[in-house]
Amino acid sequence: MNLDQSILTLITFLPLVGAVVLALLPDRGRIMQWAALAITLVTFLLTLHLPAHFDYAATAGSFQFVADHAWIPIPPIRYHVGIDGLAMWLIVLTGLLAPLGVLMSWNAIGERKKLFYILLLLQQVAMYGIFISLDLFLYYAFWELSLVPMTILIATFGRTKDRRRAAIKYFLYAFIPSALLLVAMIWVYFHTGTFDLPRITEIVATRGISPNSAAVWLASLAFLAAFAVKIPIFPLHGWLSDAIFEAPTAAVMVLAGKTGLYSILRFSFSLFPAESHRIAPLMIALGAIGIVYGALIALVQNDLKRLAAYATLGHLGFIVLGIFTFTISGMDGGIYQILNESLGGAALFMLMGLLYERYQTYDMRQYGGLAAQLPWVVTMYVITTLSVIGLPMLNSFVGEFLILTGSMQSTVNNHVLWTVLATTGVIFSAAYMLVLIQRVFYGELGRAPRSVQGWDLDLREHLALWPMVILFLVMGVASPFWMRAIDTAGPGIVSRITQSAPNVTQNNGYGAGAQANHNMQPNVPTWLRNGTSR
Amino acid sequence: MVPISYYLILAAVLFSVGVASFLIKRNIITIFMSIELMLNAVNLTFVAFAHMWHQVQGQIFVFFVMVVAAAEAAVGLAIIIAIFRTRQTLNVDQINLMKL
Amino acid sequence: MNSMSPNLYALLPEYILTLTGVLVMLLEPVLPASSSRKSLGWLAIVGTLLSAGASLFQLGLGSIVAFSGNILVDRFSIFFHLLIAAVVLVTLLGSLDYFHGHASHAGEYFALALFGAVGMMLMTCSVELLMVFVGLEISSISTYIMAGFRKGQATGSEASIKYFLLGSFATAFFLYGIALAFGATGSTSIASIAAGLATTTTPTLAITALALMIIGLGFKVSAAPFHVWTPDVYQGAPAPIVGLMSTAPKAAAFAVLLRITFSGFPGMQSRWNVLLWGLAALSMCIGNIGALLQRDVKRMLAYSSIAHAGYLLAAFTAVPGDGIATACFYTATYAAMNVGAFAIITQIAGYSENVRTIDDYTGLAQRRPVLSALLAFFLLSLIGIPFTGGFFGKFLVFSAALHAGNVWLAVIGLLNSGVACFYYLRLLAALYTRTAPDEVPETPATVSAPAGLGLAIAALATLLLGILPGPVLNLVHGAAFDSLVTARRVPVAPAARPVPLSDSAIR
Amino acid sequence: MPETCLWLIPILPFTGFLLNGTLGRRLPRAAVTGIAWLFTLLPALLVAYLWTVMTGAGAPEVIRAVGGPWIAVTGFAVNFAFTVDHLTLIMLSVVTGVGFLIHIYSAGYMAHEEGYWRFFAYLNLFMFFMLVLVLAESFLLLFVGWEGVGLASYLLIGFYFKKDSAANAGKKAFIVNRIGDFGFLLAMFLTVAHFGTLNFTEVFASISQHPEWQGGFLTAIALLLVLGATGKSAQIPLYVWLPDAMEGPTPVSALIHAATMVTAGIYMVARCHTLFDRSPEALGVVAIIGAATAIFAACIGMVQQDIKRVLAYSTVSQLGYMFLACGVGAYTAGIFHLMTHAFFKALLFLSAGSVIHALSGEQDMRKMGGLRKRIPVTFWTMTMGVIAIAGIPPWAGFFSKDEILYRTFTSDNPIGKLLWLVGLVTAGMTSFYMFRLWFKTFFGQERFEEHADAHGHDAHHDSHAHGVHESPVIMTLPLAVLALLSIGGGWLPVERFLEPVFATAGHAAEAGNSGMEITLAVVSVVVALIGLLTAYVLYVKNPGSSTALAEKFKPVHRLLENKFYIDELYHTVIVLPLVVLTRIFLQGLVDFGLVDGSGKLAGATARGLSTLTRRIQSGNIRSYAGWLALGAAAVLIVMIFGH
Amino acid sequence: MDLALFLIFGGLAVAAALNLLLQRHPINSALSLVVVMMSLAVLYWSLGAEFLAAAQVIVYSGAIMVLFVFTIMLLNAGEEERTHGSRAAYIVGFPGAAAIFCLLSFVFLTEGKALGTVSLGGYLDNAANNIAEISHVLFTSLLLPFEVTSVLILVAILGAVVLARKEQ
Repeated sequence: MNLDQSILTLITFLPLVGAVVLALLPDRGRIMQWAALAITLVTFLLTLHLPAHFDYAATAGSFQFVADHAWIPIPPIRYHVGIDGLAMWLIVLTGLLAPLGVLMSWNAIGERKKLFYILLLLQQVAMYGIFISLDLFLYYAFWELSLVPMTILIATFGRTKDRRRAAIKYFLYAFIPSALLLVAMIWVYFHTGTFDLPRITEIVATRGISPNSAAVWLASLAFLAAFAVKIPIFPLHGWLSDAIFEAPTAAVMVLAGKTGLYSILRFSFSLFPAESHRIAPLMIALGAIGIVYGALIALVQNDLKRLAAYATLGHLGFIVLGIFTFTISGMDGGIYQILNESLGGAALFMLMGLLYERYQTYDMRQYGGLAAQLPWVVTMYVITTLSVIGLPMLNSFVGEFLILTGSMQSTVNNHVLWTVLATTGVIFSAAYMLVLIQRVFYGELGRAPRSVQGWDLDLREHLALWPMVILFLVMGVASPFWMRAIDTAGPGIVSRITQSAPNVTQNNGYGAGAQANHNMQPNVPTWLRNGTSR
Repeated sequence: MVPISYYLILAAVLFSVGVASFLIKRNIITIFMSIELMLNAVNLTFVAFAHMWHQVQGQIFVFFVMVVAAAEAAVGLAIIIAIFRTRQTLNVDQINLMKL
Repeated sequence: MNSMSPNLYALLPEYILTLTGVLVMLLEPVLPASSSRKSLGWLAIVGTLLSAGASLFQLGLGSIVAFSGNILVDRFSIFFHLLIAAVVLVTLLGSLDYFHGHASHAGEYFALALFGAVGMMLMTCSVELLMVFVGLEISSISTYIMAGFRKGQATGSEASIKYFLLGSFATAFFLYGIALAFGATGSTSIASIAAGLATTTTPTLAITALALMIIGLGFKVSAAPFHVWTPDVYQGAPAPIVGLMSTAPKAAAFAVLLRITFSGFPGMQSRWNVLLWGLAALSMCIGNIGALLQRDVKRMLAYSSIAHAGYLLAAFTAVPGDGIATACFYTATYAAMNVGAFAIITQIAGYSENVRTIDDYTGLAQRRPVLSALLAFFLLSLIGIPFTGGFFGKFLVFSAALHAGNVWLAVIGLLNSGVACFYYLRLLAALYTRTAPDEVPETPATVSAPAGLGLAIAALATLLLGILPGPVLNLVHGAAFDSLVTARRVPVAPAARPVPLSDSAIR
Repeated sequence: MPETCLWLIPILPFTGFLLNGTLGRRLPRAAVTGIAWLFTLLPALLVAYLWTVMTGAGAPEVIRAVGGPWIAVTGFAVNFAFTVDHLTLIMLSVVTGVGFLIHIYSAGYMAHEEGYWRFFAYLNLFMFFMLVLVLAESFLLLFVGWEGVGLASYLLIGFYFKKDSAANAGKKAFIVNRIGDFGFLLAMFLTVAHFGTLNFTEVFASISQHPEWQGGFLTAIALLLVLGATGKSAQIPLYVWLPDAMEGPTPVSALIHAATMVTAGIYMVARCHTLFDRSPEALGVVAIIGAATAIFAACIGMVQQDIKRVLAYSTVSQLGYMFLACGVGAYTAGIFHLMTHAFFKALLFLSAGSVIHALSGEQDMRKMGGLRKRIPVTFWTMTMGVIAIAGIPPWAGFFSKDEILYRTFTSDNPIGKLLWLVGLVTAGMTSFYMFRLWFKTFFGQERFEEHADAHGHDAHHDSHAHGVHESPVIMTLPLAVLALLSIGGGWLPVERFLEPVFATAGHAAEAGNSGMEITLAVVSVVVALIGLLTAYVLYVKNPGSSTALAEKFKPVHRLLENKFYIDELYHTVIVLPLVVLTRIFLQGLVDFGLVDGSGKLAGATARGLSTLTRRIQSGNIRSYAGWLALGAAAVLIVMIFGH
Repeated sequence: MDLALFLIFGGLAVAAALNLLLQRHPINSALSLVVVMMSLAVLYWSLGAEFLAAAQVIVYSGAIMVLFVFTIMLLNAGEEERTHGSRAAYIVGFPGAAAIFCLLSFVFLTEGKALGTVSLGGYLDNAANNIAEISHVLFTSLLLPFEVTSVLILVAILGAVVLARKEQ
């Protein structure tokens, strides 16, 4: 069988096989760690097959590495998987984060290792599944499945007594809206006769799902709500801080963001283009508010993980803002930023995990003056901070810049206001991250390092962190390498949505050329228009 | 020249009295008797309809109900004896270990 | 085939079970009083397996009408036969060692399980309400008895008496319903009732009849507001028996309900749809909300079973073909996961049931990783996590409801399944919580091979129903087809209403 | 070849950064120094080469080097592209030249510091970003440099990270700069929205093609850029970070916070003159900000006691001049002053560093005095710097400052005369506080302690705190070079050289009213001398009189001493409310109350309902039967009456 | 005549049922139930179900009720105390029971016309024997239920043995 057809299946289910293997191996010494590392590494290598064989010239909306088999006869559910430029790098990213997560858990997880790594691998399966599924049912199955390992991870390996509560909170927050998502999905099925995403997309483009526009609207909201909670978008982030607070490093690294955002891009935008367009002003507003809100609250936290949680909320706001501008820059930038956010967030959590491993606390008040003792750690922290706050030449800047550019170009009401608000995020994010650096690393030696002797990065930690740092730089400098694939998907989504929106003049962002195009003017509020007087 | 509905209403009365009796009585045995009363009401309904439809099937049904009632009585009274052994009471109000 | 053969083939599984039951009863006194009754259990297991085999054999025979139209063996009834046989099998496997060290009529227990199964099977293949009634009574009485099997414990006999009294109370309603149906149509055969309804002069009576029958069956399936007995009885009864009686008799009762509603009163679907809509919604809500604060695991699962009855009832509001098929499927998934969950509780809690509350389960995963993982799996299936039968069942049921336009029922149902997560997760989280309290009740050290086999069957079934539901889906769709189409082949007794007797009678 | 130069110029320092940054810790100091020097010297030589290429007859006015794409999505792309024109060339020269001198100086100054390698790595990093900034062909690439120098500045200010004040200052610098960047970013977004590109050439070409565009969105873009510039160039309202930045090592103050980085804002405005020329409103704002900052900072500078802080406020003030120049359209003058300022302010800082070095870290002028004998080389070089900044001919500062004042006076700005007056007064004040510094440091009584303990922030000299001594040659040599430049820099024909760049700009005043120019020059020299005299009277002739004067105008003095309480104002008006509101309103009310509370409310509701449901479950059979009966009745009602 | 019969024995049945409800001693209740059954037997007879009338007397009031009385005696059940264990029984139960009665009566009365009336005596015009008719149906078309009843009784016996036997 051709590898291109089976590669996605292989990637997805290899960790499952791995989990079974782990279950059978004895939990002695470091067997679990090595086995998990081997499995995740092999999976990661497999994911690299995708960019190597991706057809960058493919037309927008087409899928690659497709496998399509009948699965359940009634209702007609197929095992239909495939990826496009949108999903490809997300899969590779997921593959990359897994071995790093294993490395970070190497010593941090001391007991019940078997359970931990099995759950970690199952989480991998679910995430790959989400990214590859082209059948609504199959997708939903993976979507729901992704909750389970995470919940158990939090409940079992959480830090404090409140872990059970946090786990249940996480699950309920994610599950209840997903129930509505299922209703909406079934509803879509009954109006289109299929669960197959490409076919539904076709139907949407030709005749629409249903003439009942109110029902379509509600269905689109059900989709969006489920995804928005999982991302999470302000103000649906009630679970985030507690879950991050409790969860072990490897779990936090993959907790928020990418699956929900991907789902919006893949499903909400494909199934409900007109409705997505309709809700865009709200989502843009929530995204922008979320950026500032997250950053401000992060500013006043004393706990590293809570700080990171709210920082995450803010950064996710950027992505939401970007993808809902329905401009090519915003869309591509948003998709790119998913990768950056995942990497940056993961690195940040890894670094916090490092400190926790050494000093057993996440309380910033206990820290201080570590820079002299742990030069490598502080270097990594600073680089990650710079990436997170969007320093040019590092990865996040590219994404954020494109997002905000797109936001400024969008046709949504008050977009200038939201862009301005979102841009203030760069100030606040710098503020809280620098405060973090200062409180942890500068000044007098804190209470925790005085009582416990820390140690600088060891080989394992170097191995886990350098890929991140290198990626920050490379993705910041050579973004077209990634953007090439993303740009095969982003413009397609934008044009689909802008075409579906009835009363809006189409604006894909840029005119034909890079030359100044005065036709852009209608997108700009009157007060900004070309004045005639002096 | 009695309308069928009279019989039916009589059955309904007996049935409801059975229900009420189930609600009021505290002695398990009496409660069990109320159930028998309800069954009897149903039997009357069967017989009345059998008459109306000229169908013997209704009467046979009553016959089966009697058999079942007998079987239930055997088992039910055995259960009552068993519970009396563990709790030394036949008052239902005191048989509420499991609640909420 | 000679003329006797339909009657022979039609009830082959029942014959086998009855004979095995009688054999068990006969052998029981022969065995020395002190010796283990395990061999009787194995005998019962073999009988169950044979009966399941017989059902599979029937699958190849097509629809059989036997015993003057009292019995209809079609794919619908065969499906439920297989289901009941499977549940009984798992229960028997799980309880082989249950009585170890407690001389509590183990032989009778196996016989009762078999006879109960006969009753349930008869319920599902009968199209004559009298037959249904007798079958119902057989299954009910045997479960009443089994519920009180741990006589030494006060809760056991209390569960038994509660179940018995309220069960008889509800039976009276069911019987009343049959009586009124007979009054409205002149017959107690489901097919004849359906035919008679077309010409009945007393439609309100017919509706009332249906209402009363639904009340009676609603009690059996523990649908709200007839659920009140469930938590108490499940809490008090022995775990393996709860596993049995929360699944098999329920399945049988649902089968009867399906027959009565879809085959008996198809013309009135618009009327009973409303009712079942309400019962479904109410059951889901009460079941889930009631379970939220429960600390006793069995009691919590009792509420959960109320909720699941609600999900299942949602299937009744669908268009007939969908409704029956999905209801059948859901019954199967529910049976698989619930019987599995209770089998695990049996293993964990043992005969004395010292491990009862959620707190007792805290940290169990450390000591019993495999059992905990299985319990977690069943719980996840009960929640409705994908790749488990529970999810696919729910998916089908709510698809069916949506298909019929009952969007709100689907929304209520799925939101309820969200609420339900809370209490399942509480148990799940407790299982996997890191540190256990210092004093932990002792649990049986090992799981015996047969119990493990039973668990494996339940787990495998739950899993397969979730990932490869194809064969079962085919079967349930066949069942739906049979129960809707071939049921018409049952001879309809002409229920000719005699000339009003008003004048001519008195002569 | 010249194109390759363009790539090499920034990449070389970056290589130095990588080498020192990764290996430096293990290398001997000499190697670290060698690397740092080499990778700064080479760009300087390359710049010299570029001079040869770009001057002379028929030389290209612009050299471009376009590389691969950096950001590319459908319809929008930014390439790695560098360009050199005459403006860039001047900036390059200043950066690499002054930069190299300071590298040399630093080797002496920092010789005994911990983290020596780190210092030079950061310094090279700074060079890299600064060179990117001036070479950039697009707004975005300029922004890379813009942010990068901010980063380097942050790292270097916080070099003594163990001191809270240093860490705070670094943080403050970065965050305040970020506020400016916020404006810069928005300007870029608007630019993309309107022009579809960020390329300087394309944007300016498109503005040139549309003479009808005046004000409007161009003003918006320009003003946002100005916000960016005020951050980087320490203008009102964002100047507050620069004085604090003096927490960094003195060479850093000289290089980054005097000579190069802080001039980036002026460079940027000059670079975008095409845009600003279309927006008189924006230019007016620039001019007013410049003038206001100039006098405001000078006021504060008059009463500061910390030698570096005086210089810092002086820098802010001088940057104000440059802003003023740009604001009145005299970009050439602005750049000219930028250049001369780079020379003399670097000189002043380095000299001050030498003084501090001599005093083992003492920065307070009240503890200096009479040093001219003890450290003669430093004294003489510093004297050159002081005269230059005071604006006394023929030192460099006179020419550039005079040019600015003249251009302001003759500009068509409606309040041009007022601005000129402000500038003039500032010139006098500049002269005053610089000579004050000069007198207090080098004349009068020796107020320092011979064996001063290590204190103050450049305080890691304890190993050689053996009395007051002249700095080594490695430090005095750069001082000498810079002194020469401060003397002769004013004679360079910068104006003519920049003509191709600002061809469109320098229009009106060409006619040249040389008579008026001379008059104004004389006035400004007189004012400078008045400043000198005042300082002499107050600090040499009657050493006590300054204190008396301060006593007399106590409120004013205190206001000035406390820098107009601007830091406190910002803290109470912006920072504190933000934090308090965030804590109370956002975290308390919204996050805990609404976001978390809604979940809790749902939980409580469910719990309440659950309790209610459980109450049905009383355990009593009769109750159960009651419920069954009621349920049955309800079912009957639904069925019988429910149509 | 038949109306009188209905009124007398119907009334007696209702009265006895109420007596069952009101009596405190289980024995009295049991005896009241016997009266109800007897009265119903008469009504069965009046509806033409002679066999059932006999069976009612023999099986129900004879066998089953004796079992009850026997148990009462065995357990030495005394007068029941009026404990107050259940408010729900009164608050929701009685309205429920009353509603059931009203609803059923409502249905019977609305359908009363269509249901027709009763004529005294057998309804089988061909004068066939009631018992013969029953036995014919019982052993042909309803043979299976009849046979299956044996299983039911087997279960009941089994249950009675299991439950009532004392644990060793």
